[in-house]
Amino acid sequence: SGQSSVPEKRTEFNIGWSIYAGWMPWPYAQQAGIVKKWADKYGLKINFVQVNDYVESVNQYTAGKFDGVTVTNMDALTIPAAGGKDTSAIIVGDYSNGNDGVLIKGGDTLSAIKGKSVNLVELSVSHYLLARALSTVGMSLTDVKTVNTSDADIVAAFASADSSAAVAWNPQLSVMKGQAGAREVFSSAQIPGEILDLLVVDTATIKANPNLGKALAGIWYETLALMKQQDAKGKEARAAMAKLAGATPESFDSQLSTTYLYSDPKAAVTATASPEIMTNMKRVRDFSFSKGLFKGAASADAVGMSFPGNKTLGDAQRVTLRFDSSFMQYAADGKL
Amino acid sequence: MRWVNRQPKRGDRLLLGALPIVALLILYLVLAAQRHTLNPLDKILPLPGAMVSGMSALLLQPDQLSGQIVFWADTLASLQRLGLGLAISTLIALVLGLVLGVLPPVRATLGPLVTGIAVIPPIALLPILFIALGLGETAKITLIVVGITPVMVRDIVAHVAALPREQIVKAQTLGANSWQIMIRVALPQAMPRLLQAMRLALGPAWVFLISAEAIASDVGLGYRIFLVRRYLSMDVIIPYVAWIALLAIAMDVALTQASRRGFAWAHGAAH
Amino acid sequence: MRWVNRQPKRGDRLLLGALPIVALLILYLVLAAQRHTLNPLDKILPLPGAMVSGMSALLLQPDQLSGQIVFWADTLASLQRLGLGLAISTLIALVLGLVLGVLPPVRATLGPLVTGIAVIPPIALLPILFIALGLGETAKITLIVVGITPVMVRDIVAHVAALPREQIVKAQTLGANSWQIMIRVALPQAMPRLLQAMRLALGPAWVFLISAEAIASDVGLGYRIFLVRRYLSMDVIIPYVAWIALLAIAMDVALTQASRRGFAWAHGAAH
Amino acid sequence: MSALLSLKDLWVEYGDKVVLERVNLEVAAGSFVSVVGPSGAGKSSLLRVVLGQEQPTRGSILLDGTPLAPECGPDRGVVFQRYSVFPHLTALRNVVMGLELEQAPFSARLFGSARRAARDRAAEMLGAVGLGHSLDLYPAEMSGGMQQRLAIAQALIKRPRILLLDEPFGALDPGIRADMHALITRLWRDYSLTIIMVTHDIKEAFQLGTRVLALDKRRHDPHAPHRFGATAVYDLALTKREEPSVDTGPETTLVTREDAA
Amino acid sequence: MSALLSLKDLWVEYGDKVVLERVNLEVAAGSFVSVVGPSGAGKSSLLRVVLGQEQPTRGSILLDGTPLAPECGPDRGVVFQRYSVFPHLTALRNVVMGLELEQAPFSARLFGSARRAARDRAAEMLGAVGLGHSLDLYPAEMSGGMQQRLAIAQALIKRPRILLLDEPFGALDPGIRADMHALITRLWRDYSLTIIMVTHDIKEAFQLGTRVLALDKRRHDPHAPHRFGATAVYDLALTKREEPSVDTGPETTLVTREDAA
Ligand SMILES: Nc1ncnc2c1ncn2[C@@H]1O[C@H](COP(=O)(O)OP(=O)(O)OP(=O)(O)O)[C@@H](O)[C@H]1O
Ligand SMILES: Nc1ncnc2c1ncn2[C@@H]1O[C@H](COP(=O)(O)OP(=O)(O)OP(=O)(O)O)[C@@H](O)[C@H]1O
Ligand SMILES: [Mg+2]
Ligand SMILES: [Mg+2]
Repeated sequence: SGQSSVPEKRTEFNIGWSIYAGWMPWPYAQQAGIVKKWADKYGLKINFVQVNDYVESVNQYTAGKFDGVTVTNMDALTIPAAGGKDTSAIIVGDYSNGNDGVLIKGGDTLSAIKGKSVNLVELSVSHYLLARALSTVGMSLTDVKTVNTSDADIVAAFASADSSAAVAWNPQLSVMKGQAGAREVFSSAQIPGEILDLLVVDTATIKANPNLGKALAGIWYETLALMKQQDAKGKEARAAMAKLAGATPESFDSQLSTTYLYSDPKAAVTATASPEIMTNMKRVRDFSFSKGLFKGAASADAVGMSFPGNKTLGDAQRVTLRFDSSFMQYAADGKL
Repeated sequence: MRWVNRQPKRGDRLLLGALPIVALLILYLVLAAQRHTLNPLDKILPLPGAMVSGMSALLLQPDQLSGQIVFWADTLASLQRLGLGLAISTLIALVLGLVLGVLPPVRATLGPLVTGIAVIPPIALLPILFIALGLGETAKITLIVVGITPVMVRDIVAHVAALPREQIVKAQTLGANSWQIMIRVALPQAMPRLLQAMRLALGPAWVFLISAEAIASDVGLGYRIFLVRRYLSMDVIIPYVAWIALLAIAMDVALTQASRRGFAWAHGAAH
Repeated sequence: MRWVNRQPKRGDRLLLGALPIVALLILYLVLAAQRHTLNPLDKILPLPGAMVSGMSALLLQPDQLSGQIVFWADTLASLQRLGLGLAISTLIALVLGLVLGVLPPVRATLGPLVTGIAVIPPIALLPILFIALGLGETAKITLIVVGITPVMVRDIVAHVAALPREQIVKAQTLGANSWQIMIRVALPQAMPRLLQAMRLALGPAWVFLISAEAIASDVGLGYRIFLVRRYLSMDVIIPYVAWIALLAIAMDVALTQASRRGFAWAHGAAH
Repeated sequence: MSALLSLKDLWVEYGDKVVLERVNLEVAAGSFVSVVGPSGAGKSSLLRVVLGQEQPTRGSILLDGTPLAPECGPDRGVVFQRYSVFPHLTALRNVVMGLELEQAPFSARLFGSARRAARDRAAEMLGAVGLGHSLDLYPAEMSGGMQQRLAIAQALIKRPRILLLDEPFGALDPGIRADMHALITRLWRDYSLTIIMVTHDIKEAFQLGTRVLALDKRRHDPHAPHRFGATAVYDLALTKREEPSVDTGPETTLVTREDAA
Repeated sequence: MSALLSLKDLWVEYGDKVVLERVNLEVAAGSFVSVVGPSGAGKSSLLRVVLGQEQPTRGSILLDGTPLAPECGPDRGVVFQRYSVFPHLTALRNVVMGLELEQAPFSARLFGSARRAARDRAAEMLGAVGLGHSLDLYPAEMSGGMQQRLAIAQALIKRPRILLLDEPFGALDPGIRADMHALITRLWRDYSLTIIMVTHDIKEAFQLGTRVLALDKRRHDPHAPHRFGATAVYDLALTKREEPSVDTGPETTLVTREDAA
């Protein structure tokens, strides 16, 4: 399997996932038998493997241990794609609509952040969010001091008296917001669509096994439909997801409220084909390049991206991140 | 009577030993109560009541998927990993400790390598470890083994190499070859030290277990601690840590007893 | 000649010791070359060229913000933390080791507490550490200290408590009180063991340092490793880990030399 | 003659093995008691108990009429059978240590002229035991006999009231042994020490001692030899006709006293 | 008389300290060499060199005419001055060990009848040294003299061609010592061993030995005593008139030979 393999037909696949509001449908689908149902339909076996550490799950995918992984758009670009692994984003699941935020203690506005040291996971979407936030008030990253803080420890770190500002995502964000004196001064709701949560798979694998994409799309939209129901069944599904995430149902619901889920495949297809996604990816890409994440590349164009309708960004000869809406399209057309 | 000569009696020893631990518990309660008067919602130092309710879900409700009680499932999974890791490390430490300790050429050849491995922080190489071994049990157990074995090996090597030269000479005059010296002279005398090395390795072993479970796992004491850490659920973390400490202390006592029972000659004070 | 009697000469020892390390390096190169023929962009096992270019930015270009060479700034910051942590731990281990080792009532009182602390994985209680000590250097150094001290203390206590009873008796017949026994009999004989304990603690100390730097930091070898781990930059991680190993081995050698120079009586073979 | 040390109905047992049983003994101040007896009889055990290193299972020990504190102290010096000196100190420092401990309770080290004086005294004592040229050797660099003499020097420099010697001259050649006999006799006389010495050399026992004590089992169960312990089976007081002359051996008269048990 | 062992121009030095210088010695097969000399002269060093535990700084050692391999082996048995036995084995197992090592090269343990036979032989040997009732004691539970006898039993059971004894009877009382003399003489005669024994007891040296060797410094620099080493200053061959009788002491004639150096 993995990046080195010649395309081959296979029937068993491993998908890595980690805990995040927008990705909880996957493990729930596995638990509820939805995965098995769709996999059986296409004669496949799909294993969803939990990785507690998000970065490790992406690294494992990059190293070829997983056929697919749940990942943000920025990390998909900077880890596998920049590393030369041809990757296809086949499901654009949601965008963060407040799930990421900038918090400060002892201040009401974002400008109060000037000169503070900010705890965040460096080089992650938090870093990007901070850069975007600062640009809205005419500041840049040089106006603050960033302190790399692991996502597992950021809640406790922010609780310490030493920390006066932080950038985090949910579920940590929601706990941190609850701390005395903490205030959210910027959130991803102010930059909708720039932080996308995806399911990506190895391009060669999906080319050789299109049924995998169909099954995954089937799983995803059936699960989303179920969890969107405002009845007892929907509630039960969400409660199960909360439990899988180690959260209470209430806190999970509040996390969902700041997640814009593309539960309608048509909307997802439209978003993936829209010009905004290219604008957003260009922003993300330029930020990543400026932070040195395209190892040794001479320009931000070194890593090529492609979008539906044969549009490309960057080096068209070296496209390694492909937004592929064909499977979402099948779902939209009801052809699964 | 000089303090160096005061040997507390068995009962007194237990009492004395309990003293500072009870004092610490009381200190915790006072601090927690203080924080709660300031902020009744404080999550950092939960009161016992909060811990009870925090734990009750994990202790009483079986998991929907597996039907198991989460707490026991975590304990079992972690103990299995720890036990396997510790067993493998001990075996390696014994074999390498004897071979390196008794045979100078082997020590010269492999000693520097062991030192090198001992000082490389395994968690820095986690990506390679997980990529080489996958995310399953193997990788977790390997992390424990890689983490604690080198220190144990070096400890046993030093102990065996420091056996009185007379004993090695004596064994040879009795006709022993290198192999026989290893199994009849070095092995039995290394055993009490090995148990002591296991005791000292218990702490680090738990650290590595928890690190491994923090990264890739879906059950285990360390997994649970890292899972709820996202919500700063100290009401679960503290009981879990206390439970880990309790398990570790039980193992420590068992190892001490094993050493006293099995190798009385090493414990009786000679004169 | 039996293997147990073969004492390799100094030159041969160096050669023998280098052998397995060179073999490992060659193995790495072969594996890396293999992976690169399959996928020229492989990131997992970078070739030396990639490491050189990966490191060159860190080694040659000063950081825009601080104006320092990143690599040296990282090294300096980490060594400072490690040095401080190790120094504090050693001091605590020596003092507690002597007091607990020589005075049975103190051992009975504090021994169980030390065991308890030794087996509690400190990384599980980080939140409490942060609240108590903040996020700065103090917390990082404390993590190292909490991580390595208990093992060192227990090691020294065991060593001191195992000093021949005759020596303690003899010292008392020469008029020694408990304090004098501690500083004139136990202290000097604990010193070589202390250096040995420091050597064994080096590995774990780096582990805790890196863990601490992974948690909240903006400079340091562990910080850099965890930062670039996000992007699987093994071309930086591997040189950094090699550098850590080199530093640690240098410290190990220095400690061994210090022990040989300062405490020759403990190393010469008695007969 | 006041009893400096008296043992009353003393038993020493290890587990169910009886080593000493019903030992009753009065040691007068200034006496030189030689203890003889077969190997394994319990001679060293007796010394350990008097030293305070071990507690008797039954019975009591009185020093100057008051029960002995169950610990050792500077009033009782010792040379162990397996002569043990401090391995981390040179010969000179091993001997100086006793003076330092006494004079510097806190630092346990001497400086300046006190230090020089202590070193001189220690060097003199080492000279007396024939180690004048080995001041800077560590015990590991010494021969067996040299270590034994070092242990003797270490014990003698403190001039303890009671000196317990466990086969102190066992590893010495006749020439040096004679020197040591002279030395110990002189110190015993000059500082009126009380000495209890275990020896296997009967001649030495009679030559040096004012009293010879033989430890042995009185009863013997061939099937369970551990059932019965040893006790003092002979206790001979020697009245020396003249000052003991070390070179020619003493001329003594034997006064067999009542069996001590 | 063939020279079983010959030392040629042997020097032993520790750093700049000369311990033995120019030692030349031929030991015939079947002889019993007693070595005497002052403490620190280098007697133990000589034994260590012959044993193969240490290498001489200069000179060579030939065994049966061929240079000695620089390691020890079962052809040479030893009882160290500080009698060392294996602390983790009981008395019986300490002695059985020699038989096990020989008969079971791989497992180093015996089973079944071989085991019983070995235990019987070991128990018999322990009985001969007077430890018949202490088979199951660990060394730490034994008195000094008992440990020494255990070390002797351990060495004797192997009946090595050359037996090196360093003050083997130093910690024994006269009664047991006489038994041990008889035992060693019997084994020496029955198995025609070659024995080199260091002792401080001149009477013992003459009583047991067929040859007495005195080690001492020939030259002496009072300011730098380490400058000169010891060598064989006397070498007496004893022609025993009759079989040595242990109880009464031997009657010997002394044949002073040319100085060995
Ligand atoms: N490791 C060493 N370093 C320096 N000198 C040493 C060392 N080992 C032994 N010596 C010296 O070698 C000399 C001879 O020692 P050896 O043990 O052979 O004497 P010996 O004749 O057996 O004396 P004894 O009758 O007291 O046992 C001694 O003077 C001793 O100081
Ligand atoms: N820890 C112990 N456990 C069991 N028995 C012991 C222990 N220590 C000593 N003994 C026994 O006590 C007895 C007396 O020992 P001790 O050392 O007093 O003898 P000793 O008269 O000094 O003999 P030696 O002349 O051989 O030195 C011995 O039989 C020994 O086996
Ligand atoms: Mg004794
Ligand atoms: Mg000697």
